[in-house]
Amino acid sequence: MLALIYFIILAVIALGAATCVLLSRHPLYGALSLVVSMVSLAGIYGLLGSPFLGVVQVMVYAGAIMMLVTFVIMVLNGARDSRTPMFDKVSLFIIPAVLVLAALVGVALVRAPLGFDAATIRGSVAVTSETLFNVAQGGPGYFILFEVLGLLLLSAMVAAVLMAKKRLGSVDSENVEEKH
Amino acid sequence: MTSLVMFMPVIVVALGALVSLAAEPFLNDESKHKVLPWVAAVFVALGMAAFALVKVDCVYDLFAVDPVRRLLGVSVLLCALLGIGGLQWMLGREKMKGGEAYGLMLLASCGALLMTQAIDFLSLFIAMELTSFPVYALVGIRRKDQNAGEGVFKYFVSGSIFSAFFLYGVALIYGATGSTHMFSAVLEGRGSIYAVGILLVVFGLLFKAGAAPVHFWVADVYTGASVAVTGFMAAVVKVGALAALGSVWVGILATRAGAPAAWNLAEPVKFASQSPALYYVVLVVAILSMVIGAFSGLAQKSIRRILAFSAVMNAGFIVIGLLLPNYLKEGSVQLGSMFFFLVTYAIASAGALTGIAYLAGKEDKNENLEDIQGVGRRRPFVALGVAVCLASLAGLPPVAGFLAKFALFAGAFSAGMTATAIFGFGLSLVAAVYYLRIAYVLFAPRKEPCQCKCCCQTDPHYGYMLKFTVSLAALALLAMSVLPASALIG
Amino acid sequence: MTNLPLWLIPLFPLLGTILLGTIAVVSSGSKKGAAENIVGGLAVIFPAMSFACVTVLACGMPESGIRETLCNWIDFPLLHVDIGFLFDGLSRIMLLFVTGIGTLIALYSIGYMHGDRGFARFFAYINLFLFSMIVLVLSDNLLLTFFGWEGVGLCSYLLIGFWNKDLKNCKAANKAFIVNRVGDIGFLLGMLCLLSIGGAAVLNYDIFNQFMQMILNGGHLDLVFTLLTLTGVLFFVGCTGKSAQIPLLTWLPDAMAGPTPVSALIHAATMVTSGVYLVARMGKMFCMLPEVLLLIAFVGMFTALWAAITGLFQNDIKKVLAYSTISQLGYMFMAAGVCAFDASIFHVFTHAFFKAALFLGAGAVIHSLAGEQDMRKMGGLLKKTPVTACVMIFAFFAIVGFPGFAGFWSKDLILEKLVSNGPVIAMPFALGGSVNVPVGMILYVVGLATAVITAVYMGRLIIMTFFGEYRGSKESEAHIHEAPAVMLIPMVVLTFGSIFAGYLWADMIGITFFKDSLAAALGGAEAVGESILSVHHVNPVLFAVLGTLAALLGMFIAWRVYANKKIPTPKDSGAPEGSAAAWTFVWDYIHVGFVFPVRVIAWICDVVVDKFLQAFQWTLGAIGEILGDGASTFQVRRVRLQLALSITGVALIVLVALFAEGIVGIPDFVFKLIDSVKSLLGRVI
Amino acid sequence: MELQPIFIQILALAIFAVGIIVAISRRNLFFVLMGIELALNAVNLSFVGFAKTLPAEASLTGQIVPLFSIAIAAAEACVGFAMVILIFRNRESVDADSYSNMRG
Repeated sequence: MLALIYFIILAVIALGAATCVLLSRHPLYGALSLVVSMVSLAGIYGLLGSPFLGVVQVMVYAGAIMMLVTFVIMVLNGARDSRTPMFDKVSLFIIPAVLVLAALVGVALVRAPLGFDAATIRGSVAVTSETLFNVAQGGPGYFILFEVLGLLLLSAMVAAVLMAKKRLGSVDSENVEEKH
Repeated sequence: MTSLVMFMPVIVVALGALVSLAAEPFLNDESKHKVLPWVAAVFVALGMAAFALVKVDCVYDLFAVDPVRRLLGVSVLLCALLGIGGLQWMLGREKMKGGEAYGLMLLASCGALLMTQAIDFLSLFIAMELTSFPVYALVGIRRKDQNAGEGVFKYFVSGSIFSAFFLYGVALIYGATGSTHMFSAVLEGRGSIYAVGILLVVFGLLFKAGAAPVHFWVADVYTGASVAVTGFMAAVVKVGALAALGSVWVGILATRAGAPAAWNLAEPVKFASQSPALYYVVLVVAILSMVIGAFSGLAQKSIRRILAFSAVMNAGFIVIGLLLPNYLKEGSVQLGSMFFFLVTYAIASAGALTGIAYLAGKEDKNENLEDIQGVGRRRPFVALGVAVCLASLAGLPPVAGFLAKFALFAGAFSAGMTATAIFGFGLSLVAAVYYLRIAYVLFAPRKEPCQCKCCCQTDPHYGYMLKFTVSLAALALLAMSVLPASALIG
Repeated sequence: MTNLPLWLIPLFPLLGTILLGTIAVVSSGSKKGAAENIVGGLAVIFPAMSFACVTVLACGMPESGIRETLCNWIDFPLLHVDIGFLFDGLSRIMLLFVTGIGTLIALYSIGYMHGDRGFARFFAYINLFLFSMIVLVLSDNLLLTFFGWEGVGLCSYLLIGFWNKDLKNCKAANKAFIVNRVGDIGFLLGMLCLLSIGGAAVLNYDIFNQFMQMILNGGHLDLVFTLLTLTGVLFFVGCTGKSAQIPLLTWLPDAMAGPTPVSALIHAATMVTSGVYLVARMGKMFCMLPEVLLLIAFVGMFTALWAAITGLFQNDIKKVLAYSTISQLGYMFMAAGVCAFDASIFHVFTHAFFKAALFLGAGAVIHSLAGEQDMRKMGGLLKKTPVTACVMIFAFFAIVGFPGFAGFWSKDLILEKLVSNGPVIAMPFALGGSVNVPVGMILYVVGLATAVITAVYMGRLIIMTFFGEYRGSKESEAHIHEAPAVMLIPMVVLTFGSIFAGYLWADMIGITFFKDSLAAALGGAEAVGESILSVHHVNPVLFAVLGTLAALLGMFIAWRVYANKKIPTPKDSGAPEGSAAAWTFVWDYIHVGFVFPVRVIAWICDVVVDKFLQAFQWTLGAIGEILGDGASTFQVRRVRLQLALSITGVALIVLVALFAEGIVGIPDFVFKLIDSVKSLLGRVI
Repeated sequence: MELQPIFIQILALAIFAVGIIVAISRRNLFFVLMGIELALNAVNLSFVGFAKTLPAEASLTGQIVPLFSIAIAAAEACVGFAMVILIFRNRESVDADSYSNMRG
């Protein structure tokens, strides 16, 4: 019962913050609402017995990613959304489409009998990391994916560098730019 | 470490990526485009050779290798070679600073290799993202170009939204089966969640493959990217996505029947657990893609855009392969002809676009149909390769594309999809018009003598690999038509 | 020596292609081009070697033929094809004249193409053409035949467009290619139908024949009759494309744009026979399908008649020969249409000789007149080029069926078969009752009339070219010269062929060698056909007399009309005008009629599918805005709208799929609502 | 009344839908990226929610997958913002609809 009350509180905050993202005018306010939403999701993770995940959520999402978001918003200072309308006729079309899709998923979810399983494992640091780095022959093999993830992060980094590095254009156009 | 051997091709290609990325800062701008592509190409070639070591097996229920996946892997690497050749030509000629692009291309190829081998949704997702991120950057490689920026933007936004859909589908499947593995049985009473999840996953993959109705990004992104990158992207991403779709498809059959895993794509599968709804989904997607691709392509002027709509149409053809030999009535699936089609399509489109990158002039300025007229006469060698690739796309014998189309339509005929087969056949004829139009324009008489000095002054060093790889692609297509069996055994 | 491997036959032209192609590419940079002696020698040697192989094999061939499988080609579960060759009576005859005449053409071309810029390229094409044709004939399955089929199509494209500096030639090449593609669709679809009837391996000819025999013996014909008829029609469409029958015949006259007349000859003497070959090869199937046979016979009849009349109006010497080819092909199909496949192949055989001789003669005439093709500017060449004139005149006797010449034997045989094999069909009247239509007699009468017209237009050609006064300019008259020896030798050889080839099957004097040699390959089909068509024997001498009379009549008419007629001074173009043009180009107009709606459909689809449908989807969401904002938002260029459309599409498909799976049901109250509305409506009304 | 798994799923679904709507209907580029992050977050919640309904072995997967997905989301954000910087330099605008000039 208590769990339900906590859940409801956190859920309302998360959903409310998500709605704030949708409705806020300035990207910074949106980013702040996003942080609130993420932190309350972290709370729900804790409530559901996955404290490790909750901590990671706070650190990576609410910490690192949102840092990046606010940083970029600050750098590109002209990023104000005031000139353009928040919603336009396209939105009239998007919202029903997404809602229909969501309703379908919802119906499917409601029709399935879901119940908590007593034997479920608490996602503590120890258990999670043991599974993740189990290199035994018959194990889950997540360590391979971990290696692939390393490649993925490398590729993301290089991709970001390639796109955002200042001078990488062709020599001719750079020269033209310098003369100006 | 048997598993290490299984990943040998991927490891070799990833090593190549690391080496070329690490060597990049130590070279001056001139030699970057002379050295790095060759380094990358050597690693890709080694990667191809490493497929000889790989045995038919699956590792940790995450990745699997079988003859079909091996063939797909080799074709991915062949397309990567084409991509590197095109990129070298483009970057070298435009004197771009920085050579990170080669490393990125290899990373994307790694991702596509893993996509073809994945038999677990989590590994598939990671591999998919590993393919996507480098491609986002490669699309935007011409940074001053407004169209390139627009292309990246569209690709990134729609790509991430559909990968979110894909991941949500995976979550639902996990909820329904208790595992992210493709072949695990559905839990009691959760069939409805599974059905929705699988639809989301399928559309996530169809998005990457560029099938209608989730095809809108294709035309703009293909046009925004430089021609060389378009060639790479058209082939590699599509091979990855459709190969994964094939695995998922077999997985659906197994899951619904509660049968043990059947990850070997080379073998026919029969579970009699088909879903008529999914049959119609595939049919609708196929027909929509074919119609939109065939007719929208006719109206285009830009070769990239023509081939973009051809990509949409071919995605439609390929998904028909999911229903062969008789999905609806018997629930039996044999994906051999689908993957043969996929491989021929990938090599042909990559080869054609890379060749056109060679012919299209500086910064792809002369890439429209009227601008490229007669270019093939000045550079007959590459143009001939392009013509072979286009003939394969159009389905003319004796190139492999004909056999692939023939096998596919013959299968559809026998499977009782007579109307679809005839319809697709008719549309493929419509499409043949625009492929042949490109080939015709390439060899038509020139309107005026060459005025641009730019194309004549380029250092020929940059073109060697491109010429070599384009002719390799053309030869591969011819060889596959003469001996399609050997392609599947290799 | 008989265990010579079969793959040697196609190998030689292939080697020739590669070698000559390499020479052409390598020498393309140099100003002079490769040495013509060497290139010409190579170009002749490879076909000649191939011909030698065929001859050796032909002499030692066992009755049942030679089969050779090189390797497995395709092994999908739905399609099993080997790369294999089949050398039997039918492919022997075809190969003999394909390689033999091919060699002669190559020899002739050395003289004709002398000094051309693309000398090596031309011979590379010729070799590639021979290779494809050999593959077409020699293959033991339909798919490989189709490869050859496409190969000859490609080569004809390349040869017609050989002088690609000229836009007209390019257009003709495109036309030939596209019209042939239409036929190829028929071939392909036919193969698909066949696969769906007969299973994975049925494309092999042996298995095909067994399968058809099985259907016949087991009495299962009525089970597959509809689909089999469709298959037959589709294959016949393929044949009309390649063999220039109604309605796909417009490409052949245009194909005369190729290097005069060598490529034209290739089209006329070899490539177009592939359609007849295919019909004969699949005779086992066609003979079970009387409706398709009737279709073939009538298409052949109309083509023969139409092309013969068209031939009367032409002024271009090559065009006359082109239409005469079409007309003769019509005869062959008429014969095939009454199950006389051997007679049809026999006419293919003799026709190859005399038509080749005619084309080479025409080429020699054109050569000696420095490229002049208009017959109105010729005349009186008998004295200046006597050898050519003799060749042409002998070939003329052969084609009109003068007694003793090759055409006499084959054409009269066909006419005889038309009567003896021709079915009698009961035609019901609308008011009741029926009348028996003797189809054979109709075919025969039209065929005989065509023979008369043939004699007329061929006579016209001979008279206008070789007799009377020279009508060209004075200065050109001085340059008229006989062709070089390298061109004359093939012509003379072919002339002998066109005189004596007919004696291989001279029924009247008791020689049936040709028929016997084909019996193993075709016999089954004819037996079946004869049992179905109720053959009655007739006296061959009567037909010979009638045929001879027809030829004589035609020649007489030609002499009366054209010998003393004043020929009008020619204008620039050699094309016919007025009603003659209307008659000549009627099928071109019909083609245009087909092309136009396709364009319209493409345009509509472009507008409707690409723009209008998207607009329609969009309308559903924001109909009010459209009214205000106008049509500028129709094009989907904004990524957000693209995504929205994508998601809508996904949502719709998911919705339908879930309905179909029964996961999302229609709630009961909807039905109740509908019911109450119905009852309400019922009460109101 | 106790906490039910379906509540968690419905919450996840709602946040997912809001995230997608934010991503597509807002014209500002930053909101597009933030919407995608929100949607990925919702997927993680769904995973964790499902994990709680499954027995021991199966429930571990539900703890591991979100870790990967968080890492991937971080990488995606990194690429996404690099892209924003790239295209902002070219056109000085963060309006998504200003990137729609391509014609065909």
